[in-house]
Amino acid sequence: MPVRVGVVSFPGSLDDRDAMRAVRLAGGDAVPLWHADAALNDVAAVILPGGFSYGDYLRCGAIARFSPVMAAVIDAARDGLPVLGICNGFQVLCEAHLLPGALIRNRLRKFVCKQQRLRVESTASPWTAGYREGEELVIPLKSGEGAYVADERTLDDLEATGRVVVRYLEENPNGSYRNIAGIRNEAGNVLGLMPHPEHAVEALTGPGTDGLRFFLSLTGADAAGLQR
Amino acid sequence: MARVVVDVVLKPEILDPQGQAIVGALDRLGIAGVSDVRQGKHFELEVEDSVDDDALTELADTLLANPVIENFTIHR
Amino acid sequence: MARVVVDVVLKPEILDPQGQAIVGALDRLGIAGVSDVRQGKHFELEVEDSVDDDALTELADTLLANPVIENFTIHR
Amino acid sequence: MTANEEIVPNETMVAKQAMGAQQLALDTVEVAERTPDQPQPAAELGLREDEYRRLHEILARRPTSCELAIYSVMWSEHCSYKSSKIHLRQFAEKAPKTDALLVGMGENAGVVDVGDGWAVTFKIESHNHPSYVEPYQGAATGVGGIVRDILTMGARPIAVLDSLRFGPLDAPDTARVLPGVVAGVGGYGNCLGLPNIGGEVSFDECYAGNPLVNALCVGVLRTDAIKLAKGDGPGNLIVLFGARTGGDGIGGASVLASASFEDAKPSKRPAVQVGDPFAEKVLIECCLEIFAADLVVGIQDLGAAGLSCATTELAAAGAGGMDVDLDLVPLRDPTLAPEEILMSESQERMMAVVTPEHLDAFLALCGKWEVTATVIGTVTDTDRLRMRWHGELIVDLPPRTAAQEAPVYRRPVKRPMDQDIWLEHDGHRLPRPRDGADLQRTLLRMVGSPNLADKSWITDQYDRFVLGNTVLAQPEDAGMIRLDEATNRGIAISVDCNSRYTRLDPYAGAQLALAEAYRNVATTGARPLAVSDCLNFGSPEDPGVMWQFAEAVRGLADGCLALGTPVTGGNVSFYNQTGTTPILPTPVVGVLGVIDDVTRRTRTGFGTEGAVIYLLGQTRDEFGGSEWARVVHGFLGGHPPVVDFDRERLLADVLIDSSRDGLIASAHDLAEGGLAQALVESCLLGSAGARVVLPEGQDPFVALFSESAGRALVSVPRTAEERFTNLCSARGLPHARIGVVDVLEIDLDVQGQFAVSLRVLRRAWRGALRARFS
Ligand SMILES: Nc1ncnc2c1ncn2[C@@H]1O[C@H](COP(=O)(O)OP(=O)(O)O)[C@@H](O)[C@H]1O
Ligand SMILES: [Mg+2]
Repeated sequence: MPVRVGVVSFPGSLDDRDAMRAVRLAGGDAVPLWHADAALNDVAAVILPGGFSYGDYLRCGAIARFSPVMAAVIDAARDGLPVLGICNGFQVLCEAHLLPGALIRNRLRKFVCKQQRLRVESTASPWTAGYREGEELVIPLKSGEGAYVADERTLDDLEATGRVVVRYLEENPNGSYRNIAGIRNEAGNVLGLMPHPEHAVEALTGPGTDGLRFFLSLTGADAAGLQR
Repeated sequence: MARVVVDVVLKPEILDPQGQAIVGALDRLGIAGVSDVRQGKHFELEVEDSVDDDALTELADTLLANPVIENFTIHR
Repeated sequence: MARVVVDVVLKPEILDPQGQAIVGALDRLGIAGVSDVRQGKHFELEVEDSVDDDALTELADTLLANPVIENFTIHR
Repeated sequence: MTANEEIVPNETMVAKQAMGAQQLALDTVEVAERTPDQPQPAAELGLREDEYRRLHEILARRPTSCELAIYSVMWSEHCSYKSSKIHLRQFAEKAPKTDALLVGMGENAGVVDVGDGWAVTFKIESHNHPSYVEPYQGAATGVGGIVRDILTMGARPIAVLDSLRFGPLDAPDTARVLPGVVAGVGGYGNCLGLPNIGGEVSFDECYAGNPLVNALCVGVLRTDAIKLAKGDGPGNLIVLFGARTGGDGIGGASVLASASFEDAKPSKRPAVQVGDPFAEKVLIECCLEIFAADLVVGIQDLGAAGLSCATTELAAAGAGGMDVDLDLVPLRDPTLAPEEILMSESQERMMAVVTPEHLDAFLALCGKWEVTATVIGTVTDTDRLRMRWHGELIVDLPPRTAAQEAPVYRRPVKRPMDQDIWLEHDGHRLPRPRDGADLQRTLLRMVGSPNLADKSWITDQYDRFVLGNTVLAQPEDAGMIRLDEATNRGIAISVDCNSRYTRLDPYAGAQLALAEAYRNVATTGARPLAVSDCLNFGSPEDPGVMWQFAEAVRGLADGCLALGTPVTGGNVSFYNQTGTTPILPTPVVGVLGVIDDVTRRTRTGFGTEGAVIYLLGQTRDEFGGSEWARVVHGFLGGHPPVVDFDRERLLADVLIDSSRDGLIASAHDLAEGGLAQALVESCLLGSAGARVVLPEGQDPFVALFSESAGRALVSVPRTAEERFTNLCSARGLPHARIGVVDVLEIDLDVQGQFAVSLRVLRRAWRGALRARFS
């Protein structure tokens, strides 16, 4: 019985189909969730995909966070439901205060699309169990407002409690404080990532398959069994 | 040294998608009483007193605003 | 009906790439006398008189600004 | 079609005329009949004397100001193709026989059958003038417009490409235009979630005051789901949906408005349209659900000439009649006069013809996506387009006369006197590098020159991953998209043009553009199927320019016939000039190909250790219009390279078959900069060194830098070498073994000449644009 993973579509979501593909490739059952209904249709986890919800005109994720489905996601997340926010999804999680800090305009004020080298700093989350600490990954990064910022206290706290999950290697692509590319909450069930693991699940269309294990970690399936 | 504020807003006839997005959100949030929103830019400059108004206007016109679609006001 | 202005600026400790870019441009253009620039957002709202200050503060605090990184001021 | 690009009428003229115009509350049909002699600003709106007279014949009275508005935009060059029509006919007349073409020229975009029940529609269009006025918004709305054209065919847009031309890299204004245009193309495309998979960027003096921004969009649909712009079935409803209508881009219309709307000064009406990509994204999803539910009879996007175009074209293509109540059009600016509403170019709007029984379902889907939708009229069988304002009849015309029967001109055509001088002055005396050190210096200088340098500073601002089907994207020779995850069927696209070749010989230049795009597609392993073109030229009223245009079209049509790839649609952009100086003729050609199994695609970069490098095709001493002549000597002259379509076909066949049978590890087409540039790119993209031995008995300089067409660089795994060379010999394709790939090697080593490290090459190649803009 495959794990049911919900993928939310907001108006302006773009990588929702890709997140669903990644869930399928990881042996899960991808369940589309619409921003306007509060029902989570008893999914075992939720992905907030990348995109430009409501155009991201005001602040990325600022408007999406108020949609009915988010009310349900926020409650469920507080009760431990695994939630993964990718790019715009990460921004929504920050706006919804499920994760600390915020994401602002890239330092060079340009949208950046590149294959980004990352290091896994912590694996204590249902989304990262399949990785090794210190492991290096290459995953697409594509964002204009991807610079993670927070006050020093928050940053120190994130470091001290091992909640910095992935860090940028090489040149910092967007000015993120402390090269932060992804963080998790205290409980570990909520993960925010700026890079797009769902675009690194097939060698044919991505830099490789380094991203697949974020999804495999959740579904518990094993990569070998699934390679197509 | 003085703090000078320059506000840049889209010309009234120019479409403002950002403002529209906010108006839409207000409806969904059930916030009543706000009929229209326009979003612009707000600049705070630390300026030496030697810099005169013409220089500021020049600066706003070339760097801070896009005269093709935006107007600006300077508060000294 | 009244025009209400809300200005939103990044907190001082948060870096401001846009403001920095403008400072850089000033140097390149050889414009002297401007030591610092911060860029924020400027909202112009058409508000019914029935909407009181608390409601406006609420609106700015939840939607127009992100208190984690931004401060706002309301001009009524 | 995207927004009207023609320069709006001179505003003082407009204003003067506005004063002169009779102050009438509303210029109704009834008023027009009563006041036959009232002066009208026809000239200011770009209508010729005789065209204006023709209106009186058609209507048997003077036009109302609203009718004048409609005809002036519908009969404009941009909408009516009145100067280009007689030439463009060749694309149909000379069209090669193919059953792949499901919808040909004339519709919003052509549709090509790519197999397994899949069809693909694609089109390239210009947004040049607006991108000069306001680079970000001009480029952004250019992308938005072409995407709506594709959507209108019933297809889901799946990728975009952009072809960009700017003034010199170091020109001050380029620092304003280029970053804005790039941010606009990216800002809009990224926000729509469309991968950008290719394009071009080049720089030339002639574009300094007139940059070119051409955007291509490709969409996919099932062959049985094609939608046409058709307003059929009397009693059916006309629904306007999407953004509200504002005063965007109405330019000259205000002159009309001012007759009925006191304080409408043209200056109050923005010529710049601002795009709202979010509104377009929801409009796309909304339309696709409407198509899936089969809720529309016909559909049309609103671009240039907005409502005027959509209503007349839908009516003309369908039952022939339509009644519209303009008061019902949702307005962003309530002060708009009917003339302005008709000419508004507000973006992100669509018009659909819906049967009454489907209306509720249609409106429900619009509601789901929070898209404003309004019934503004009905289809009739009266053969008249009638519009009312405050209950009064303000438009009553036969729609075909506006949409299909615009005047057609045979503009004077004259080959410029100096054309021969350009050809004869062929620069064969230009000093050439003499020794290896000289060649190496030349190579580094070329690799770091604006047109040959790496474009990733630009293309890294474009999302190429979204939708998860991008198999190849820049800097590969062509972009490739997987259409079907189950079958791995896919398509490839490339857009190309070298306007220096076209300046020297428009006929050959257009064919070289076609040949390069065709070659780029074949290089990836895809079979070229169809063509879309964007013809950017100066003023059609200049006989010399018109000659360039006629020659380019003739060349392209002949070339498409020779290659068996029909032109499915495209766009003409005239009046690209600074003062009276036209741009170099720039016929940008996009070629679309199909590949049955995308996992078989061939990449550009060297990668396989020990693979043998072959140069396919023949190298002649051809430097007319070459990048070398430009970069090293700032010279343009001579004959462009010879085009041989049989050779191009043969080369393509070999590249496609070898990629299918796994005979080649990499392939790269040879174009600007010749073999040297191709070697550098294949090394750098594969991060692999190479040892190269130039062919016996050929001048090393010619071997490295000639731009002869019909050539490609491939690397062949040793295990496949014999089968590959047998294939080439059997087909009669010249193939020279010129070296080996050495993955561990850190140099490009051209033996007996020079060895230069990849590090140095990469710095020169990647540095050029970064140094300018970062
Ligand atoms: N404006 C652009 N947008 C997207 N891709 C581009 C753009 N300009 C250049 N490219 C890509 O950069 C690569 C090199 O361009 P070009 O030198 O024109 O290739 P070729 O000469 O093989 O056509 C190609 O993959 C092309 O698609
Ligand atoms: Mg090219």
